[in-house]
Amino acid sequence: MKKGKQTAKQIILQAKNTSVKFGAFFAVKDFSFMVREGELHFLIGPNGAGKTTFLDLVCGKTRESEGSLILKEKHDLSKLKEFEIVRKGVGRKFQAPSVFGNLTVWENLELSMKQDKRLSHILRAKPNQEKDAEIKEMLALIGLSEQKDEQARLLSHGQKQWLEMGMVMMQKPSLLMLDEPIAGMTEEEEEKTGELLLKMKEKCAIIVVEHDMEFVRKYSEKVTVMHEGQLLCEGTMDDIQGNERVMEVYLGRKGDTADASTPAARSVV
Amino acid sequence: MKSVVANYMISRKWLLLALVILLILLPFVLSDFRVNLLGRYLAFAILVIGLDLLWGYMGVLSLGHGIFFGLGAYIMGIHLKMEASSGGLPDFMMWSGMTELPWFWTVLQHPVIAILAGIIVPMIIAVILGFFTFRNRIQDVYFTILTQALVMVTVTLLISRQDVTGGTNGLTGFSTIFGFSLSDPATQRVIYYVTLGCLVIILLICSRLINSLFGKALIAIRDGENRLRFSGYDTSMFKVLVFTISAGIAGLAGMLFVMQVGIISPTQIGIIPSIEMILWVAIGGRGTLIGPVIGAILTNSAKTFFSESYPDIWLYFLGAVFVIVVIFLPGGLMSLGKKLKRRNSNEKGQTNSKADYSAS
Amino acid sequence: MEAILIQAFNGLSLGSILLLIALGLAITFGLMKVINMAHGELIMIGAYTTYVMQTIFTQYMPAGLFDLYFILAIPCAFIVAALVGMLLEYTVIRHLYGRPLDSLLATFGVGLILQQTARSIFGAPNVGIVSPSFLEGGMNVFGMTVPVTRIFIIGLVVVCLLILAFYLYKTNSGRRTRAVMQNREMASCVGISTRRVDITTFAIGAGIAGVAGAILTLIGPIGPAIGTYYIVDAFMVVVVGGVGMLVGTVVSAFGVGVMNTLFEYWTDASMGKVLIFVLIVLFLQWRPSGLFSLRTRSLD
Amino acid sequence: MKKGKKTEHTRLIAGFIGLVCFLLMLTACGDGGEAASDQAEAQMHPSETGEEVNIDESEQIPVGILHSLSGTMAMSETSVYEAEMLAIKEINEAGGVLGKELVPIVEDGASEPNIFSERAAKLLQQDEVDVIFGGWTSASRKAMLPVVEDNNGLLFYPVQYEGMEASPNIFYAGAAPNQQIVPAVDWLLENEGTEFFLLGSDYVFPRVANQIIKAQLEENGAALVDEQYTPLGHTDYNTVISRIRESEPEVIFNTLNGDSNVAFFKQLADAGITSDDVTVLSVSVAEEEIRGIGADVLAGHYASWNYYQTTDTPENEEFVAKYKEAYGDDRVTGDPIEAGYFMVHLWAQAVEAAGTTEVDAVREAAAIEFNAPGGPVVIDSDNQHVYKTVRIGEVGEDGQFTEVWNSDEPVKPDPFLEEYDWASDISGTLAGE
Repeated sequence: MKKGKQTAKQIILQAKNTSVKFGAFFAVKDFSFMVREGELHFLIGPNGAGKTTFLDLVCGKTRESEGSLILKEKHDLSKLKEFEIVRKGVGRKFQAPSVFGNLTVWENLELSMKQDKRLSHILRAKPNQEKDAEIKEMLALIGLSEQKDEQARLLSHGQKQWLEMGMVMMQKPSLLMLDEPIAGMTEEEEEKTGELLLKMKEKCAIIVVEHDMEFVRKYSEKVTVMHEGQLLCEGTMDDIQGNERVMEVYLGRKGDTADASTPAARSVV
Repeated sequence: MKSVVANYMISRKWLLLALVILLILLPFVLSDFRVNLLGRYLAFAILVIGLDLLWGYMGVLSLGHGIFFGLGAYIMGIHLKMEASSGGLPDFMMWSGMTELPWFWTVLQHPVIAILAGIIVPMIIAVILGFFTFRNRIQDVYFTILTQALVMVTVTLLISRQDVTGGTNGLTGFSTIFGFSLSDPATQRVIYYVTLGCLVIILLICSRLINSLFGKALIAIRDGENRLRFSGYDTSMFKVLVFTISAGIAGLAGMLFVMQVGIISPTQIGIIPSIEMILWVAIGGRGTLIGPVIGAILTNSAKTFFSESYPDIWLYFLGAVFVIVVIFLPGGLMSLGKKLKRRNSNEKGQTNSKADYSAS
Repeated sequence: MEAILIQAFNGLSLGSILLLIALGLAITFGLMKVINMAHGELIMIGAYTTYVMQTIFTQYMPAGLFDLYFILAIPCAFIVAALVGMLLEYTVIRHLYGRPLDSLLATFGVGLILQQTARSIFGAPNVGIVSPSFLEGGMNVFGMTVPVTRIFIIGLVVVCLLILAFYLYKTNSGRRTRAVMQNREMASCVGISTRRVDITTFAIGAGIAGVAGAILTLIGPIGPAIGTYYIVDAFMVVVVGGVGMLVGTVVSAFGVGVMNTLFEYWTDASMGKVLIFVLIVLFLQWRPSGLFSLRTRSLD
Repeated sequence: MKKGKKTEHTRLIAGFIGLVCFLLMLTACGDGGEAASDQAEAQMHPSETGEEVNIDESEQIPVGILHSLSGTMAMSETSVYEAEMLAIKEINEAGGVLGKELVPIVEDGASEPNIFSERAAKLLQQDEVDVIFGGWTSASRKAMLPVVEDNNGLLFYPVQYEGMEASPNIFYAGAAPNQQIVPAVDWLLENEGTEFFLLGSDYVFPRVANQIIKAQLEENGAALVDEQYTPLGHTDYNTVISRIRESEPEVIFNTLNGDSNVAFFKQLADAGITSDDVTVLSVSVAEEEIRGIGADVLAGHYASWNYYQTTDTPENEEFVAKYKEAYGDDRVTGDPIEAGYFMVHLWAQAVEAAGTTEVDAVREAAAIEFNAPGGPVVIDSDNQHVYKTVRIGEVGEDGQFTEVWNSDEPVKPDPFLEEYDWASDISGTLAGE
């Protein structure tokens, strides 16, 4: 990586010393983080490390107890409502696929696409050729052209994942956050997802939370490891694998990891 | 595949057309009394369209629509009472020690103001209520129970401020409406057709709304409000709007109701009537506009039939319908055909209609 | 000063009654997320059970044992209401887990049926209960005379609460109950029969409603429609307390009780009622999920 | 495409099934459907209606009965309904009216005023009855009033009420305020004390009754120590009892309604306040209510009515025996029950006198005397109310009243209290209307 090039790129997200407290428990503690334009940034760590909470924090689902979160160097995310954050260009795909079950695939995409989403506009919104073309394009991209008139709740798990990714992409975000996008996918689907990620990264910065180390190794540029809400280390996959503390967290304290997968810690989404 | 949707819409249009023609023709074969009854049911049918938007489509269950219905009805009731007493003090005010009319009684003397107020006042109250409630993310069950609290407040106030509301007696003893005698069958028929007209207009407006992107957004709110919020929608404003629309519709229904019944009292707007309204939607088929309309007319006809013939059995019947519809027929009558067909052909699609509403 | 003391006691007393009627609901609604609109009718069943016990005693037992009827009526009310609750769970509620609003509608229907059944069996007019002699008269507490009945009710509520807390937190089946309520799938994975837990839990909630009914015969009417007087209050208490939190229900019951009594004292009964409901609505704006609530990380 | 077509068909079928059901229902209870609903009637009350199902104009006279048989008011109205059925049975057994059999058409008001209005219209327009016996709450009467006036029907209303009304189409068989409240206050002032606490449910009757009482107290120089209203269905009377303790009245004038009486009296007794400490006089507590409250907590308190089960007349002895025979030994009678019973007889006699059931003729002929269980009653043709004897009773341990005072002779009804100067502010210009 050339330093010069990096500074030229806009900082999409900057988190400084953020903390999230649930009762007496710090889900995220003094965590600092930065993503630049065009970056594909993986966020890894054992269960309960605070990865999902951090994503929640960025999209406004939870609020920070301390610290600051700045989007594109100008928007203070802590002051914005969820939908305002989205309108400023943050897209999020949740861990469990969450699509609108009683709407068709088409309608799911139509609702999600980038447009003036204020009530007054939605009331007057009419379908048009441009929009249709855009939706069709996305359908082709996520491979659901066949199913476009099917109700989303009838899709398979993998299809729902794709659909949700499509929905997020339709928002044309400048920061895309994906929470375990390949969970429950076949190898082939994984591959496709990876390719999609590379394609998307040209348009926006991406943060991916992932457990599948194979996948991370394959596509990662930059990896951040979280542990107990704190930053453990940051760097390339090779850096990470060489890091002693990471080894310790992942291998040495298995008991802890198992314990952390109790329902409370896992009940994300 | 798109034609599925199209056909689906067409069939509802035919059903609507058949229903409207039937309702236009019925007054020619029924007695004045039955026409009057049917007119009341139509007023209820108007009410349930709003409720269906709110609950069937958006998944927000209000047990407080009696309030808005009652507001519309009371506003029209006050106007009619003013016509009847030609500006004088109604009897209950006299024995409550009032010496002059309260300001809102005087204002409502004007028919145009009364009609507008009957729709707008419920809407204003709904905006205020909805704005705070939905902004503060009071959701699902909490909202439902909160609306019950509001019903309690409203009914208690109506009863205890009897010097201006008529208390438990409510408002009754009307004579004319805009100068026409209320007891004249011809007037009642005109009101019947006006009600039918309102019903059709509101049905058409709402079906337009539902078929637009806005309608999709409502269903999306039912399926996953948070997901929609994370798609960039200010969902609470959507909820406020739909709540307000449904309040306005309820107000209109209340006005039409009072014209035909000639009485409005607090028992008509309490908790039990508010829950009964929900039943009409459920029986007809929530999430279909025409279903609840049929549900309202059918259930009320059944109520009349049973209480004329078997007053004791009516409550058993009503209770049983509640249970059966909710458990076995969540899609209501409108899903009956689908359901029968599925049973016959044992279709593969796992479209258990229960799933439709698992989120509601 | 004395007036304030008496009002404080009145508030406490009203709070204890609210707690009693809300406690069963705190279980069925709070833990199981079932909106049981027939809760009021379960209260009614408890009240009628007490009436039946009284009738049995006056007809078949020696007069000297008459006061015993009430002591026996409390467990009987629990059992009868719990059995009806089980039947209700088995026939209706089990289809409705995860659909709280639907459970509201279905149980409202059940409530109508139960009311009409009571009307068919016992007739439409109210029936009367003679309070046992040991609950008559007043007691001197801090220089003021307070009715023994009220002290008895407060005591009984505390006992119910302790038993319930002991059951939920100290026994195996209580732990199982909490496990199922917190995470159904996980609990069934570790071998808990969720069906059995559901039905037991619901029966316990119903049984407590029955006990409430038995107690309410001491101070209120006994008729087919009495459930409707209490049901809304009960829901308010649970919601204000925070769903799923027993301690929240306790705090909110006494809070609502005391506030209601004070409002009534300052204004009148109608305005008191209006004010307390307005206060609840405003309170929920401020804390949409009640006094005590768990912060969860789930999306919905 | 195919799937879509099928969906369409099934939807249409479902819709039409719905419409057909709806039509069937309308017609079943519609104009041509009297047979069906009368059949139902016959099944319900076989003894009253016999085997005949169609109304045969030359042999039968239909009469409407309209009470709440469901809902909160059913607890009070069911007994009145039964008393009316008993009277109809008696009349039929004695040969009917004008040689024709009375056929009761029973409707349920469901405790909702608008249902009362709807059912009243049904009875008058659909079933073409000339008379309706029914109602209990003021709200139900107010709801039926415009209907009977518009259709020129007759309504017989059995319950004491707040007065201030005199419709030419309603016969008021219950007491007007001057036949219950005013004499009760006079009696209390004379015998029990002059410091009054007014307690009522928050609705029309108590509010108006208390207006009257306050004017009367002022006229007599007596004191009003407090006035409290509680919402309908209120069950916690602790705060009210605290107020009673603080204001130390000699008399509580109780206009609480229904269930609230149970809670109030139980809690009053629990608080250790007995009839020795303060006298409570109630105007809505009759024998039937006493059974729901418990005689033990009521003993020693008073009520004001025109009739008690213990009223000592030969007619009453017979009435109580018949009532118990028909509905069970454990049943009790009471003032509204008696009113329901005698008003049917009163109407029947008026019809006999008029020679027709036609409304105007019956009204003309109605001023006849009838020996009711509670003493002789006469309809006052000025205001359609009934001359009645006022009685004040004390509740005994057995739940029955002991009469402590009566007015000796039937009191002329005065719904607008025109005879009382002090009441002129309350009735205002109403009487003139």
